Amino acid sequence: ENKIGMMQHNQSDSFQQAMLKGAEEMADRLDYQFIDASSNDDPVKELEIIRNFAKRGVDLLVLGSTTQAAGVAGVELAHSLGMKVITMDSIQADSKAEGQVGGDDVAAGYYAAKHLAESIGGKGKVAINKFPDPIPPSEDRVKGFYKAFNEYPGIEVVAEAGPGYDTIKAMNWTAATIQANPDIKGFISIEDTSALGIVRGIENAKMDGKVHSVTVVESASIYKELQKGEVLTGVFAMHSYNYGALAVTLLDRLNHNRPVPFIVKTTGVLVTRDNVNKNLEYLNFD
Amino acid sequence: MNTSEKSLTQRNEKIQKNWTQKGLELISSSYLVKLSIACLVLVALLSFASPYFFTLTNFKDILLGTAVIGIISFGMTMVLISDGIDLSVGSVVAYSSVILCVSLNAGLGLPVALFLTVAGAITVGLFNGFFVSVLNINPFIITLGSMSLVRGIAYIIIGGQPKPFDSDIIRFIGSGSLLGIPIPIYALLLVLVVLSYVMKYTQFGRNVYAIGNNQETARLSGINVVKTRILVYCIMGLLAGIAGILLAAQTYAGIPAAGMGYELDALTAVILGGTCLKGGQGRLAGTLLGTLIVALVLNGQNMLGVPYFYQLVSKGIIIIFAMTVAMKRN
Amino acid sequence: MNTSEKSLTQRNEKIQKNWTQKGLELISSSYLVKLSIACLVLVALLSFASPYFFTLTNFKDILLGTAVIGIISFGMTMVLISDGIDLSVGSVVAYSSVILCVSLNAGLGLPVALFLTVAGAITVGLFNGFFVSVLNINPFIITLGSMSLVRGIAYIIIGGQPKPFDSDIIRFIGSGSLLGIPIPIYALLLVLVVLSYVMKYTQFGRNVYAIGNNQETARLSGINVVKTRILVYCIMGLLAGIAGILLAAQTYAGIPAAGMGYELDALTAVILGGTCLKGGQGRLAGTLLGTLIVALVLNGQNMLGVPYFYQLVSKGIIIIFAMTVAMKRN
Amino acid sequence: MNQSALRISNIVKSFNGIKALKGLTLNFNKGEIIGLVGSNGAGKSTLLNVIWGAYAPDSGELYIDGERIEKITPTKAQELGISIIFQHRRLMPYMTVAENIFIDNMPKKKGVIDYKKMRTDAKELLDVLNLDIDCNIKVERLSAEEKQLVEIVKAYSKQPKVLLMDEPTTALRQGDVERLFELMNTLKSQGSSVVFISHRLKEVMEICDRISIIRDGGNVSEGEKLDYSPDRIVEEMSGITATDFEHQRDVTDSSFSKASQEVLLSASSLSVDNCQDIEFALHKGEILGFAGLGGSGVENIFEALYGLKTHVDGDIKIDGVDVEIHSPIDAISYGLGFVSEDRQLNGEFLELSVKDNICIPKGQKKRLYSVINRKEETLASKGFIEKLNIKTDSEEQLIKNLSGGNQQKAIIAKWLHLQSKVILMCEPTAGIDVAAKSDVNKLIQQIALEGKGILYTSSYITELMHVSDRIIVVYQGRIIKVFSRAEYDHNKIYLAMNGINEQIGAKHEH
Ligand SMILES: Nc1ncnc2c1ncn2[C@@H]1O[C@H](COP(=O)(O)OP(=O)(O)OP(=O)(O)O)[C@@H](O)[C@H]1O
Ligand SMILES: Nc1ncnc2c1ncn2[C@@H]1O[C@H](COP(=O)(O)OP(=O)(O)OP(=O)(O)O)[C@@H](O)[C@H]1O
Ligand SMILES: [Mg+2]
Ligand SMILES: [Mg+2]
Repeated sequence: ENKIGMMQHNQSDSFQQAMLKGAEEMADRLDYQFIDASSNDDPVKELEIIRNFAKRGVDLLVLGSTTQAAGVAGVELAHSLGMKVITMDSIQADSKAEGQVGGDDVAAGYYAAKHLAESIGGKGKVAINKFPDPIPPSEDRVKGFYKAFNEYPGIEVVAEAGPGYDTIKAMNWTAATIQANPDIKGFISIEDTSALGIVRGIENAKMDGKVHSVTVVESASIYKELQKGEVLTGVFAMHSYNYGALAVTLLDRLNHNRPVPFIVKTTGVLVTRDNVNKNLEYLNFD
Repeated sequence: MNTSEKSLTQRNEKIQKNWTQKGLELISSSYLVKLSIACLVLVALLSFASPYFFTLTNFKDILLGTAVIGIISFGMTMVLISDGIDLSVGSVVAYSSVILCVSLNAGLGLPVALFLTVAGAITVGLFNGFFVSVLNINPFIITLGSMSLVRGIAYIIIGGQPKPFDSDIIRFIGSGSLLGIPIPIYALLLVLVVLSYVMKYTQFGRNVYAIGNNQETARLSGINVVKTRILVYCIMGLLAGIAGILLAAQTYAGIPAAGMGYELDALTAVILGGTCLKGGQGRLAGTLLGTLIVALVLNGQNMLGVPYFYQLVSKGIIIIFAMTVAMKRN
Repeated sequence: MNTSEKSLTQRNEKIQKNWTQKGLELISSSYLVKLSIACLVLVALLSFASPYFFTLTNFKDILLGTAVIGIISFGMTMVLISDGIDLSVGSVVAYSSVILCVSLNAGLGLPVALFLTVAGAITVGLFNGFFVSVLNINPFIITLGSMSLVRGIAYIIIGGQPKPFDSDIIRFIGSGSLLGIPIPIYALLLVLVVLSYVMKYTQFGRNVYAIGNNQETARLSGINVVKTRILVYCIMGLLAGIAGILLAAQTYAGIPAAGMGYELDALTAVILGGTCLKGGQGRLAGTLLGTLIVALVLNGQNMLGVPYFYQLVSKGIIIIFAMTVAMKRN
Repeated sequence: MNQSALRISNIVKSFNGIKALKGLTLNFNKGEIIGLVGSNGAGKSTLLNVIWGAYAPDSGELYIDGERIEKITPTKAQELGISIIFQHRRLMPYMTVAENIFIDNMPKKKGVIDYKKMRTDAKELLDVLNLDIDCNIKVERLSAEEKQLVEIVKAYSKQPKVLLMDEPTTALRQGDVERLFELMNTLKSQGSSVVFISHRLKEVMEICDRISIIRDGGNVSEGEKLDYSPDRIVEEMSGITATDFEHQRDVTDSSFSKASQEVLLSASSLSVDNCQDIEFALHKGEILGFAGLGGSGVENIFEALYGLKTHVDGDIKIDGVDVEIHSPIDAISYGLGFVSEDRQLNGEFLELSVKDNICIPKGQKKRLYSVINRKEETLASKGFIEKLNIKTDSEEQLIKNLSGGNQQKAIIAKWLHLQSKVILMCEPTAGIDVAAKSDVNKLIQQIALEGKGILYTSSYITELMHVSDRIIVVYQGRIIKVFSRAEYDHNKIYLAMNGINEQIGAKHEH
């Protein structure tokens, strides 16, 4: 019997949890045994997990590697252990995996930024929050931000920083950025945890209504802020549940010796105050 | 030797001693003085570098942003003085925010929710204290264990995801102001004042110092070492719980992944403040300065928009530099 | 008392002494014995719980997965014995992998690349050693600073993103085997053997223990405290560099974000192994056992497919439990 | 009044299978000062620790005021009116003198520590001993001697019914000893029982009412002081006849070598800290004694010679060659060795073995990477254990498990082992029993005979007179008088130490 293993570099946030859920449910639906593990961002542990999967009879691997480059060794190792591999989240042109699944991060960034630009009337200063270290999904979303902002000559990016994956730190960054740019109009974030801190920072500065923010990646807390609608005006939902589900689907095809596309990019959806209630049910956790 | 001569000797010695003494006092307090100067230099440099830095609002923001980690650092100071360590603080912050959130969402009402949160946090402290104090097991390992354990429990309680909650009072605690000063700053100062008072003016506080100086001697002096150390970890738990409540109040959410790395942040502030990893020595005033230095550095970097990699580099250099000028604590 | 009586007493004492000595040895080693038993119990439990656990391949894999962190832990043992600490190890691992990668990609050739990597790592050790030893500044703060600084440099060198490289020899070092045993395992064992020998049988090793015991006595005894401590940090740097090379060799990449949290992982293994945070005491054999226990726990959890949250919980419980059974170090 | 204040019976205590106390039975009456006498490692400290509840005895009984105490703990002992001064100082280094005195029960006003009262109370107590110590400074800044005095004040402050004192005078000077005796007499007159341990028989004979002698953890004899002579005490505590110690009683004994004229080490216009114009020459084969009150600067001079001081002016010559000594490493390379005054602070590596403690300084002559010659070291340390009669079950025993006096012997051994040309010795025989003192002094004499030089300081004038060939007296940082052996006179030396020097020939007039 075939067994699917899913190695994630991290399982401690909503984004990763949704992927896990997607893969798990899809594997269940397609009648595969499914196991998962997290390497906690350690590239060496990642390899050990793949070896352990092999011992436990995994022959189909979903690899959500720490980094693209480290994934190279992971894919090679998995192949040498007789597994078929679909990578998840990070996409790389010269990947040796059979296929890759990820979100269209540039598009996500683009639509999110466009929405922010519209919310602030197409002009003014904005600040970008990204990941501290430049992992590809983060960088791609930022690329999308710029692509959109470039369409608005009146928009000026005054800060691009990564205060860290921590709500309080993001709040402090927001406060400092507002201090340094009193006439700032908008904040955009590549992920939800920091976005929450940005919203608080804006509120603390009593700039509700004057400064808007938009973020990529959905979560319950974020949707709640969106419902209030004073500060947060849009969320680009990535539906990372689909990454996992798709990755398992591709593995199923590979297992039946059917061809799979080398790259599959899922699309998400822009959620605003108007459609947030409808989108709540797509929060694939709880 | 006759009496008059003897008193002469004594007088001579006295004069010498007075001088020595003054020198000594200056030196022993000089670390805090130097640290304050380092702090002021930092403020001056940043004011010079950024026109937006030297404003009342910005200082308020800095303090506000320091509330959570500051409260933890104060508690950690006490733990280090007692010759212990607590690595579980970050996890307890997350866990407390989670308990508060889940209790509120379960409709338990604020008083009950707060009670559960505080009780839960103290329980972790009691757990740590029991192993460290009664069974006499290395606090580094025990609290490393509970750091993992409590984080796991936080995830399990809330189901992996951060969740929002609603409570006007909590919201006020997190974002409200009194006389123009945000509530979390009051909490921070209150903890500082109360804990400073406890450490200096109660027998418990002096016992903590004594135990940190030499546990065996403390025991032989008739100090109830076991009880005191348990209490230390319970208070640390309580403070981490309060920090967790503040975090939840500021984010309106229970966040199981919150507070990661806070143990190291707190240790940095505490040790920068002149508290010794070997116990027996340390002051909360130093920790306050240490916390401020770290916060100033971060705020300055944010203000100046230093790119992340250079933030890392400059943070490292500033820490090393600050310590070197303030140095010689051994 | 006449002579015959005296000699009788002496003989009696001698007999007693032989017994006592044996007792002493048993007790002083008993911590390691208990730790080994804890290790074996863990193995037994896991073998019982998972059919995949008790295989030669799995043990090989466990050792292979332990090589990087194990080498760091051995170095950290020496640093702790000297009454120091080095928090920069994880950053040095990343930084070394980055230097190796960038040098190779710049076409410098393997020997030059390896030389640069090792030299770069030792430089960090020298830097730490200079501040800690010559300027006598708190090692916790200094290495916390260099932890940040070196990480920043690693990011800057490689331009943020991890990059792959190609080198057959490096690849062989990472994934090759000799006599069926992966190369990194040889590296791990070599470091263990050499360092154990150095710590036990050379003047340097004993000086490290002496300094950790009482730095002032060491100075009065004519030990070159400054030089010895610098050397300790340099060796730690070298070992972290070797660990970085192994990491790069296993992943075929220079990864600036690698090795985060390794300082805490290493400290866990070292302290679990019975080395004391206060210096002057500790053994590499204990660290080996500590490393193995942590590795076994992780491997076992993987093998049993414990969900992440429950992994956190069980890891915490096992660490606390292992320490409690092996307990009673001071 | 011959009521028993404290009685122990059949106390057995063993460490790792070795019996330190082998069924000891003792009785301390109210209103008496009892001298507890025994050689190094006899079990005196162990006994006090058992009484205090610091060690749990294997078996035996303890009675206080005639009442059996089942399990004693430090807290209980305190409640029962016992006070203790440990041989190993037990103060909190980073806390102030006042805090240390009241550590377990600080004066409070409405539950809050009353620092003002604590300070005045502390000051009052310090005044009882006529001490000029600032009660606000941290204990780590005190000298060994001052720390000892604070311990005494702390124990006395409780107005104990039973006061146990483990070698309280080892670190003290004569004047302080006298004040301590006054204090003991006060307690005695209040009906307290005072247990006094000392290796200075003179003190024991002077202050005690009764004497209890123990040997190898067992009772030897017990009785009125008047029944004892120093000879009998020495005989009973060591089990060897007193003739071996004859010279110990005879100050003018001249079995010492005649030093040669060749100068080994000389200092001229040396100044450091409070010392100025220090000038002296140490000859080959000479034991040069230094005498001075606390704070006179003797220790500064020694430390300067050993490279422990940063600001030293003047010339130091070794073998006629000018030398610059900036660190102990330099000092050792020029052939100096240093027995420091404060064993507990910087004398020993507690967690290392006796062997390592003895062999580490010598090991520094080798390269860092060179391998330790274990055979040689074992042999050498075994030799010293025998020569100095260090009581330990093996050279691999951790030094912290030795009795205080035996630790001190091991420390002397490490400097003898280094075979330095010149050894600077501060209070080398602190806490060493009478028999061993004689052994140590013989050894010192022997190495002097080999053409080496010794600088020797002790707060105990008698001992200084006994050991040294000449005595230099330092007063307020200046050499005030040099006594040759022929001029030795206890009183004159004492007066000189206090700055009184009627004789012409004083180096500096005041
Ligand atoms: N913690 C310990 N572990 C092992 N042996 C010990 C320990 N403490 C004391 N001993 C042994 O018990 C014996 C008695 O020691 P104790 O310290 O009571 O002697 P003492 O009479 O106080 O000697 P001194 O005059 O040198 O202080 C010694 O042989 C000593 O080595
Ligand atoms: N580093 C220093 N700087 C300035 N003055 C000092 C220093 N060290 C000691 N003194 C002063 O020098 C005097 C002599 O101190 P020292 O410790 O040398 O005396 P000592 O003769 O060794 O006394 P004791 O026999 O009690 O140890 C003291 O009055 C002390 O206050
Ligand atoms: Mg003793
Ligand atoms: Mg002195």
